[in-house]
This record gives sequence, structure tokens and C-alpha cells, in this order.
Amino acid sequence: MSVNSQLQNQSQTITSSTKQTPSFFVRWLRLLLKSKTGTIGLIIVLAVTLVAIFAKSLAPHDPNLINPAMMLKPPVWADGGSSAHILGTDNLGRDILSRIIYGSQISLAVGISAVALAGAIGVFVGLIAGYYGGLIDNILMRLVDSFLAIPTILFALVILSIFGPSVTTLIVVLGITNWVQYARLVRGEVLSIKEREFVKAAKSIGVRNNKIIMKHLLPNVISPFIVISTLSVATTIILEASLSFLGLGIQPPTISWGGILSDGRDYIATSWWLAAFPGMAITITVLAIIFLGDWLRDVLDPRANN
Amino acid sequence: MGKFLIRRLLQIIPVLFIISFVVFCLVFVAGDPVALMLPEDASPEDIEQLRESLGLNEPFHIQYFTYMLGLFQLDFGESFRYGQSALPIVLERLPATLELAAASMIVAIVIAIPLGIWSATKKNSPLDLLATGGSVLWKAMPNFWLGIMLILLFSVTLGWFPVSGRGNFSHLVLPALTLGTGIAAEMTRLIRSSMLEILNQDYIRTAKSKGIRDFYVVNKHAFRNALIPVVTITALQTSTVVGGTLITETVFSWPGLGQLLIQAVNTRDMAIVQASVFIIAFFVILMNLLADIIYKLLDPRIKY
Amino acid sequence: MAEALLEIKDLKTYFHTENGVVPSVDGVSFSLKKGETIAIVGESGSGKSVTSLSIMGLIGSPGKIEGGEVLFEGQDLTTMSKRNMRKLRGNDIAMIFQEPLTSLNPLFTVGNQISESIRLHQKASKEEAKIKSIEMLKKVGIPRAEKVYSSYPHLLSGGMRQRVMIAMALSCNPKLLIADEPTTALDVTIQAQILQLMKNLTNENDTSIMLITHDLGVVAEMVDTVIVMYAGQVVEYTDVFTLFKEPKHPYTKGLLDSTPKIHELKDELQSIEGTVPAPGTITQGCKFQTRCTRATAKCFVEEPELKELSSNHKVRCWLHEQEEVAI
Amino acid sequence: MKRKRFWGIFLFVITAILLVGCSGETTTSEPTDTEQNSTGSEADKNLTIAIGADMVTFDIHDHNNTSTEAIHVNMFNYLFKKDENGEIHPELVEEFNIIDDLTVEMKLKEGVTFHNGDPLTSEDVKFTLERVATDDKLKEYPNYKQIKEVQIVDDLTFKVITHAPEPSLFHRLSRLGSGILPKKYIDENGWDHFLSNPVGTGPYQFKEWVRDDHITLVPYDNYYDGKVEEWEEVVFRVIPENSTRVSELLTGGVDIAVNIPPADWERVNSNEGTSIVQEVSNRVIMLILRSTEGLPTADVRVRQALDYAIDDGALVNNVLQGGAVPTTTMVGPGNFGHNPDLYETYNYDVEKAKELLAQAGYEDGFEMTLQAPRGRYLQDAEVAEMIAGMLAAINVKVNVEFLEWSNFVEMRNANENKEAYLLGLGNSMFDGAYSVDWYRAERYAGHTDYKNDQIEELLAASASNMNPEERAKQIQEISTIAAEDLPFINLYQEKINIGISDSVDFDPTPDEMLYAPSITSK
Repeated sequence: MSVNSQLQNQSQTITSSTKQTPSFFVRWLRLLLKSKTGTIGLIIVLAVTLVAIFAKSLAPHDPNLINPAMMLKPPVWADGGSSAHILGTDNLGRDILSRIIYGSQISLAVGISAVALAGAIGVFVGLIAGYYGGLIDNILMRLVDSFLAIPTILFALVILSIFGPSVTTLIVVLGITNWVQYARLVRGEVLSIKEREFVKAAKSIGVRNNKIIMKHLLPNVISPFIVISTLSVATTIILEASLSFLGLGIQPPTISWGGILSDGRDYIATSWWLAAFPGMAITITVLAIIFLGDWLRDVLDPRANN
Repeated sequence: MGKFLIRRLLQIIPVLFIISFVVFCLVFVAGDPVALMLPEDASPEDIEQLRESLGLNEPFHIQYFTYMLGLFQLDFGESFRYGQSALPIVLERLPATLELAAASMIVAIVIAIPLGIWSATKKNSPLDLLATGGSVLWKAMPNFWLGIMLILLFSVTLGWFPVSGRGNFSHLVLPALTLGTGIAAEMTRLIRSSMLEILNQDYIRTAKSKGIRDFYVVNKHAFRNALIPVVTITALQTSTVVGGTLITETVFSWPGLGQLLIQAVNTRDMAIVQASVFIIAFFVILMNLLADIIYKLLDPRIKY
Repeated sequence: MAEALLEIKDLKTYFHTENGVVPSVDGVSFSLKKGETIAIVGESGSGKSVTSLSIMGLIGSPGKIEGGEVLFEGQDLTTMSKRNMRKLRGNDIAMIFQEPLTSLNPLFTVGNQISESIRLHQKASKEEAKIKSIEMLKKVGIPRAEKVYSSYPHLLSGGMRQRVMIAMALSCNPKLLIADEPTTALDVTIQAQILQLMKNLTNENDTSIMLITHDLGVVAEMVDTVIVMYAGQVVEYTDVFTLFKEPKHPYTKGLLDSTPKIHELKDELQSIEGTVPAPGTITQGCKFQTRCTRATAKCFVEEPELKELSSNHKVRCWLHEQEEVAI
Repeated sequence: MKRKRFWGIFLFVITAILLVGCSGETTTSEPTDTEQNSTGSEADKNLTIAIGADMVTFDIHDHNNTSTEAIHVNMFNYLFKKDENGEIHPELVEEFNIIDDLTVEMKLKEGVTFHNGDPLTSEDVKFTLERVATDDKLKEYPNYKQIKEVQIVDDLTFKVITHAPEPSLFHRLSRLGSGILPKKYIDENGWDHFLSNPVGTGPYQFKEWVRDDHITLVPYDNYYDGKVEEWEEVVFRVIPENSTRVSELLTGGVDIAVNIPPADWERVNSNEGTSIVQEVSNRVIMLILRSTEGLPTADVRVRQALDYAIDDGALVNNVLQGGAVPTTTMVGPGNFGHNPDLYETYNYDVEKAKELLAQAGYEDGFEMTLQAPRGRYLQDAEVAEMIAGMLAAINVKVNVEFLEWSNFVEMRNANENKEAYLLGLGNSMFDGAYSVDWYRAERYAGHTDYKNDQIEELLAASASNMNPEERAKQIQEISTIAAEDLPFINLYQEKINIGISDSVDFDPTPDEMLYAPSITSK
């Protein structure tokens, strides 16, 4: 073990020794504030979440209100821009800012729900496969291999085109394509933890299997799970945009960032703001989520911290 | 090694079975393509007639049986759209996609390996921040957007590269950059973190204690160890790369499997969908197998 | 007495972590003569490993030597150029690490790793290096040295690996060998063999040894001088006989009491309650205050100096200030 | 040794990747030169046309794809051909003679040869027409099943016999199913060989087809009407992504690009060396209403109210930027039975619409669903959303439901249509009868549930009416009734929008064909 990691252990000793004190949350906050990118990430993610929640009160216009008189107005600072439409209007005269504000709802909801679904399936399968091993493990892992062999976007494309691209279908599709990474993660952790003394001891005194799983195994996989989930929300938002590009994303009048971006791409060269702002919304949010996820990994996973 | 290979190959069989079953189910629930084969103004009588003559009314198990029987002879059925056997059409398109995928992978490796190592050894330097920041930014950008931007910049404005299509090397540059840099962003992050972990290992300290130059410590002792996870990472990216070709091919009109597949999906040409999903999955499995073999060869600790 | 081979003066190595500055080594001074064997004793976290790495110049970010001098044959290593330092490392100063398992690169053969050093420092050709390496492997008592030469580390047992490490460290006849807990990870039966081996080999070339350990049993067997470290500081510094006979610091006593001795059968072994506080957490008073059974009010307020009790015995404790006053 | 093995592996992997890449490249070295030559400089005689979707097949009877026919038209000739005014003239046929209601005798032109050198004979015509008229698996079968048989009189003379009097026969023989196939060539080499090496009688012959990439045609030296000298090579490049297609046009990568989205018209026009040319297509965009009992749209006043509430002019001018012509009939100009009174006009009167709604008992409006595809027609999604916005003005709350094309087709097929859906109907027959047949009650029972006895009578009468003038009147009358009774709301007739380089001259035709002999270099 190197000096650096020894030091790490020391600082962990601090964390664990102070865990009982009520300042646990404060400690975390302090840890967070020490990482600039983590702080920025958290602030943006919180901001986007708030925007999504309060979209109705924040949006200056009805996002679907068509106004032929105000078609393709540039943002307020550009020539011909209007202060009524800060980020300009689209080809039907709809307010882009309002659309982006409303779009955050679906983009976040899809991202989070899909990840939650994938996580639930993945953790379940991973626990079962890792804990019971043998034939069950073998079957489940072959299933995992099969899903890994089909690219997510391809699978999503086929399913969405068959069942039609609704929000629910999208969530389900992304959920059932992404669970494999959680299953592999959890299985791996379970395999290593299973061999540890405390599990063996619990087993030897006759503790029931599901109790061992819930009490000893599950808590140990939570940290890496949170890290992967966070980053997964980011990938899901991108994936939704890509599916919109292929025409199988969320369909209007439901507004998603991917949808606005993809609709705006015909205007990239002529009315740049149609695509640029939703593009920025996606990029900034994903960036923030990645920052947050990286920070979480540094804090939760001692191996990755240097 | 032989035993390992045999075990690994045996594992592929159930995987292929599962995939073929999933693919079949997809096609079964997809319903029949007849309506799409006829024009907008076709009458219901016309539709029913075509349905009858194509014989799409068999029950599930019979259709599955026929399907599996065909599969063993590498027959995925006839493409409704092309009126030809599906597999040759798919295979015909495979080289274009492989070309794009390989070029993107090379772009990704050429960017990611030096950048990942560099930012790991110079951790927290401005260059590291630039590299990590850049890779996160790239990761956060939808690929099609990047592609369209590259066309506008390098083709329309600067005129350096052709806009689209497949042909000589210059046609390959923009699509490979689009897809490759996207993959590189992910790879750089992974290589950096795996490199950081290795630079923290005891044997690196040992090497340094012997008075070896940092350059050799990094490139001999660390990199070779870091390469082991990188091989796995690269293989796991195969799926992402192939998935990414769907988007990139559409943006750049690259005549590969991706475009064929999208057309097939849109027209419910399920024979093509089946064949291409199967071929893609097979390819990904093959790459993972290859990675496993390389992994074993690279790491003397693993016994065959 | 010959001139000191190594002299450490007020060495300060601090780590700049996200939680603030951590003084891992906080003003350590000692010296080591040619041929002498010195032990640095302390629990994990006491700063003994950081001291050795500071000498080697292997403290990496976020650690930094903040002050003091490391004089090796009169040259200050802390200010030496990287290039010259590299020439020294592995050649004049060699190091053996605690974990023979992880300290060898798993992807290179044993021979590759030994000859790497020889080729680098002695400008030997590939063949020469190979001959020398095999010779070294034989010297450290490895049977079938030619075969081991081309084996990968994972195929060897722990004891064998540590022998390989010793062979590697001694391959360039260093003047100073730093051994960081060289036997901790090994079986008891092998520990003695390895220590004996180190002793024998270094005697041949009059190599000085700096042994870092938490095991006083090891100390008794092979060293001349002992430095006891606690929380980044030297708390007691004396020759091995004095230490065992008359330990002055409560911490040293605690350490001695917790070492099993075959001759004195005790009912139970003593142990020191608690763990070493993380560096930097105690800002006032004696660093040992939290675990000392004899701590007084003063210990919590004022930090004691390293006090010279006799010409070869220094201790950092208020108890001994008072004794003197009492005399 | 061991270290060498490592680098060996590393090199192997890199080489393997490179090899895959290179092997891919070598297989396509061929199109490279065509690409390079096609970048529209003055001297070159290559024409490159960017199309949005790849050709489907060379089986001219087994697709229903206008953009596929747009390419085929260069390689195959029809027995008859429509001119720009929509009038039908013989093409491969020298002269014809209507013997009775069921029989037409025709004589082929002399000296017509296929690209492989074989002369065109009656055998070929019989083979072609009977194939499509009898094989019910073919997608064009419904349009040719009216033909009973082709009787050969001599090498060049034959009789086409229909099952029943068929007034649209000449329309049918002047469109995609009637391109004449080489019987001898197919008999000798097999159908699959024909599909990969197609042979026709047209001005251009097949050179190569790289799927989803390009199709290359070269002039046929022995074309009966004289070799086309204008182009040495015509390349159709497949570029599905709109912005990419536009970029190719702007950078001179292609000479002609079809389907330019309105957003880019200004850009193409203001760019030096390119411009947009337009022509009204034969595709009418309409709302198919459902008249099923119980729905508000069962009431003709509601249907009329919807029509009055939709400002077709605003759709055409704002959303489509002038890329369409408002219309109230399905039968456009150039079609048999066109009624000019119903064309270039529309109803828009919000007050009247409200009144009609009130009369129908919907003073407070109602809620309805409008289903629409996305990306199928010019600005289709925008149009649907705009209509929803317009109907809100008369208190009709429209829920727009967008369906991906295959789901849309499925919806139609399963009769899951709601109050209205947006559809574009083309008419490759250019015979109005073909369009107004959509009003036939039996045809869409359970789908639109529309029935108008007057229309039923007129439909029945026109179906076998061999008197062209009378039949045209009947079709016009159906249109007039429909414009009032509104089973569907006809919105506008789409324009074809083609971007062309200044170096070529091209006037698009309503049938959307890309007939290379009509494209000239400047």
C-alpha cells in the first residue's frame, strides 16, 4: 500500500470516527465544497431540477403556443430579437426559452426513471446471480452477455419503432437495455463480499439467504451503484436526443430537449438559436451530472480517490 | 489456453440462442409489414390479398421453428423491401460499417491513449484539466450535433473535406472524427483513471526506487499494466461504436449497416432487421472474445 | 567514529490534502553511520514510511518536503537535481518494501526487473546483467536461480519474492539499504531467514541499513540504534540496549509491553488503547496525550521537546523534564 | 521473449484494425473516381443528383416508391407517356387501335433495342404486362390486375385485353408498372441476375448500384431516339439527412438535390451558384376525417366548421413558405377529371366556423385527436401543430398525436384512426378516378365510415364509362360534392422543391421524375 492510500485510510478513519456526530451532512457539504467541479455540478443539477419542477411558473410563454407573426425571431441580443422571447422563437413562433424550460421535465424524468428501472432490474439480477452462483448465475450471465452484445441504441430503435415512441416505451426500453451494467457491477461486488468472513459467519449460524442479501450485500453495492446511476442519467439524456434524431424520440406536443434539438437541426445554418440553445441545455446538464458523478465516485469509492 | 477457448466458445452458443430468440420475438410482435409494402392508396382488399399470399398467419411456435431452421442454414428469410435473401444484403453492407468503426476506433485510440496517460501522470496540471474537461464536454455533446457542426465547419465553410458519402480517405475523415472523438472522450477518462490507479501501485514505487526515469516508469511499468483494463474497455466500446455508426452513418450518408437497419426498421423489413441485429451482436461477441484472449495473453497471472 | 553516511536534520514532510495540510513527518532528525543498522519503530501512521520515502525522494503529490535537510555523504538530497537523484536511487540507496506481492511488477519477469537496475546503474550489457542477476538470485538463496530468473512474480512464494526484492536492492551494492517492514507480510519462520540474509549480505559490503518496523522483536535481533516515532515525531532515540533496558517514553514502554517475550510468561499482553491520531488533528500539547496513561494537565497544553537525557538517549516527554527537576 | 510477445500482440491488434479498415476501403475504390469527377466543374459531363432515400429495387413491378420510379424512368420506357400537360402519347407504341371496350391493338416502334442489344418484341410486352397482372405478390398488381391477357399478333403487334371495360387503361400503361422488361434476357439469366444487372430500353443504362450510397447510369449508345450526349454519367447519391444534402449542394458535391426543407431555401438561393426550383406536385395534403356515428365529425356542419377554421393560406405562406398551393379538391391540375374551380382556393372564415359549430350543437367546442406522421411530407409536423393552433380559435381542442411512419401505417391499417389524420395522397395514374375512389363507402367502411349516395352513384357510373368526356364530368362532380360535404378536408397541393446548381438546367415535373435527358448543362 502506498503512502497516498495510507493517507486516504487516515482521512477515512476521520470520516468514520465522526460519522456518529450530527455534523454528517455538514461534513459532506464541506467535502463537496472542496471540489469546485462537484459544487458546480450539484448547483446546476439542482437548478435544472428546480426549473423542471417549477416549469409552469418559470416559463414566460406557453411552450406550444404557435404564433405565425413571431416566426424565427432571434434571441434578444441579436438584431431583430424581441425582449418577449429572450432566446428567440422557432419556426412556428414558439418561445424557445419556454420550450427548453418545459423540456427539462421530460428529459430529466426519462433519464431518472429509466435509470431507476435499469437499476432495480440490474441490482436484483446481480444479487441473485452473484449470491446463488452455479446454474442460475450461468443462465443470468448469458442473458447479460446477450444484452451486452446488442448496442443499446439499436435495441431501442427496433423496439421504439415497433411499439411507437411514447414516454413510457422510451423509459421501459432504456431501462431494459441498461440493466446489464448494474447486474455485472452488483454481481462482481457480491462475489467478492460473499467470501468475506462476516457473510460466512452469518451463513454458518443459519441466517436466511434473503436476510444476508439485504443486510450484508446490498449496503456494500450502494456506493458504486450511485456513481454509475448518476453517470447513466447523463448518457440517457444523450441517448434520448440521439433517438429523436433518428425520429424515434419523444414525439410532440410533448417537449423534450432531444426533440427540440433534433427539430432545430434543419435550421442550424440559418437560424442557429433553434438548435444551439437546446444543444447547450443538454450539454450543460450532462456536463453537470458527470461532474457530480465524478465527485461522488471520488467520495464514495476510495479506490478511485487519489 | 485451449480449455479456456473452448469454454469461452461454448458460452457463446447460449448467448447466440438468447439473441436469436429475442430477435425473433421482436419480429413476431412487430406484426406484419404488408400495409407498409403497399402504397398509401391501397385498398383493404389489396392488403388482405398480399397478406394471404405471403402466409403470415402461422402460430408462434411454427414460425419460430421455421425461423430457427432457417437460422441454422444462415437463412434469415427474404427481405420484403429488396426481394432478396436478407443475409447477403447485410453482409454486403458490413465492410462499410467496419471501415467506419475501425477508423473511429483508431481515432479514439490515437487520441485517448496518449491523452489518458498524459493527464494521469500530470494530474491536476492545466493540461490535465483541459484534457479531462474536454473529454467530459465531448461526452456531453450529442454525436449527431457534432457531426453536423463538423460538416458546416470543415466542408461548407472551409471546404477541406467532402460533406458525405463513402469513397477515398478524405470521405472517411469527418465521420471517423465524429464517432472517434466521441469514443475517445469516454476512453480518455477510463484510461486516465486506470492509469492513476496503477501509478499508485507499489511496483511503480519499486521501479522509481531503482532510479528509473519517469518516462520509462510510465511507459514501461505503468502503461503495460494499464493496457490490460484498456483492452477490456476497448472491447466493451465495440458495442458503443457500432451503435454510434447508426447516427454517424445517417449524418454522413455512409452506406453501411446502420443506414440499412434504419431503413429496414422504418419499413418493417424484419428479415433485414433480424439479420443485421444478429450480425452486429455476433461481431460484438467476437470482439469481446478477442479481448478476452488478448487479456489472457497480456497478463501472465492468469492461468489458462 | 566514521563520519555519518546519512544525516537527517529537522525533516518536515507535509501532505496537502483536501482536508488541509497534514504534517506526516514533523521535524525528524537523526543520523546513520556507515555500516550501522538503525531501526525506526512505530505504529502505522507514525510517519516512519514517509520518512524513508522522503529520503528516497519518492514523495509524490500531494506530499512535499517542506523543510529540513537529508544529507547523504554530505550532499543534501532534498535540493539535488532529479537526474542526480535518479543516479543515486537504486545505486547508492536501495529500498525494500513491505509487500513483496505488490512491489514487483506482475507483468515482467523477475530477471527483467533485477537486471533493469543493473543495466541502468552499472551500464552492463544485457548478458552481463543476466549473469549478475542470476548470481544475485543465488546469493539470496534462491534455488534454481536460472528458472526463477525467467519466471513471473506471481509464481513465487512470499518469502521468495522478498528474496527477489533483496537481490534487486543489493544488486548494485548500495551504501544504504532502506527496508520498510521487510518481514511483516511473511510467515514467522521465514521472517528470521530474511532478516539473517539481509544482515549477512550487508555485512559483506559494510552497507548501512535503515530498518522500518513496528516489531520490536526484529529490532532486538539486528539493529544498533532505535528511533521510536509517534505521530510524525521522534519520541525516543537511543541504542538498542538502553531501549530495552530503560525505555523512557510511555509509548515505548507500551510498545515493549505489547511485544510477547518467551522468557517472561505473562498472563496477558498489554496493549496501547486507541490508534495513532491522524496527523494534524492534535494541535496543542503532546501528541501522545490521547493514549497516555500518565498524561498530566501540562501534556494537554504544551508540547514537549526532544530532550537529551544522556549522550545517546533522547526522549520527548514531560515526565522526564520533571524527573530532572526533581534531581 | 516475453516482452516481444507483448509488442507482437499489440502490433497484431493494431494491424488487424487497420486491415479491416483498408479491406473496407479497397472494396469501394471504384466509386472514388465517380465522386471526384462529379464535383460539378464546367468541363465534366457527369451529373450528380442527391436523393433522400435509396432506390428500393430494380423490380419495376414490386415497389410503390415514387423516388425509385424517378430513377427507373431513365432506364425503362413505357408503352405510353404523359407530356407536361398531362396528355398521353404513345412512346414505345407506334400506333394503336381501340377494337372494343375490352381490347386495344398496339404496334411497337421498330428498331427499339434493350441495353443488351436484343430487339424489343411483343413477347416482351406480353411477359411484362402478364407478370404484373397475374402475380398477386407484386406490389403493382392491384394497378394492373384489370388486364386479362396480352395476345401476340406478330413480332411487333399485340392486343391488350382487359377483364372489364377499363377507362384508365392508358393511364395505367403510361406509368411505372408498364416499363417493358426483356423477356429473353430474364429467361436466359434468371430473375436475380436481372435484378443485379437490369436491362431496359431507356436512354440510360445501368452501371452500378451501391446500396444506400449511389446508383450510376451511363447513356445507352443505341437508344432508339438517339444517344443522349449531355451526360457521360448520371449518379444518384443517397443522402437521407436534410442538412447534409443541402451542404452537398452548397459545396458543389452534387448538381441537384431533391427535397430541400423550407428553412434552407433562402440559404440555397442566396448562395452563389445554387438556387431552388419548384413545381407543383401531384400530392394533395389533406385531413382524413372520420364520419363514424357518435363522433362530432359525423356532422357535416362540424366538418365544414373545421374547414372554415383552418387558414390554408397561412399554412402555405408561413409554415411552407409558399411551398404549396391551397386546394379543395383531391384531383389536381394535369389529372383526368380536374376541376379548376376547386383549385387554388380555400375556405377560411372563423366567424362562419363558429356559427356552424353552434348550429351543430357544439357552442362550447369539443376535443378531438389529430394523428399525423412526422417527416413524411414537407413540414408535416409543423402543419399539424399549426392546425391544432387554428382550431383552438373555435374552441376545438386538438390533441396532436404524432406517429412514426410504420406506426402510422399500422394505425390506418387497423382502423384505429380518430377524428382526423393528416395524409398526403399522390396519384401516379394522373387519373382523377383513382383519387375520388377514396370516397367509396365500401372501401373505407370501418375507417372513415363516410357514405354519400350521390357520390356512390357517380363512382359506379364512372368506373366503366368508356366515354372520356362524360367520365371527366362525373369525376368533377364528385369533387364538387366532396368539397361541400367534406369527407376529407383538402388542404393544399405540395410543391416539389429541388435545389440545383447554376451549371445545370432542370424543370421538375409534377410526377417527381428525375428524367436525366430533360436535365441539361448550362
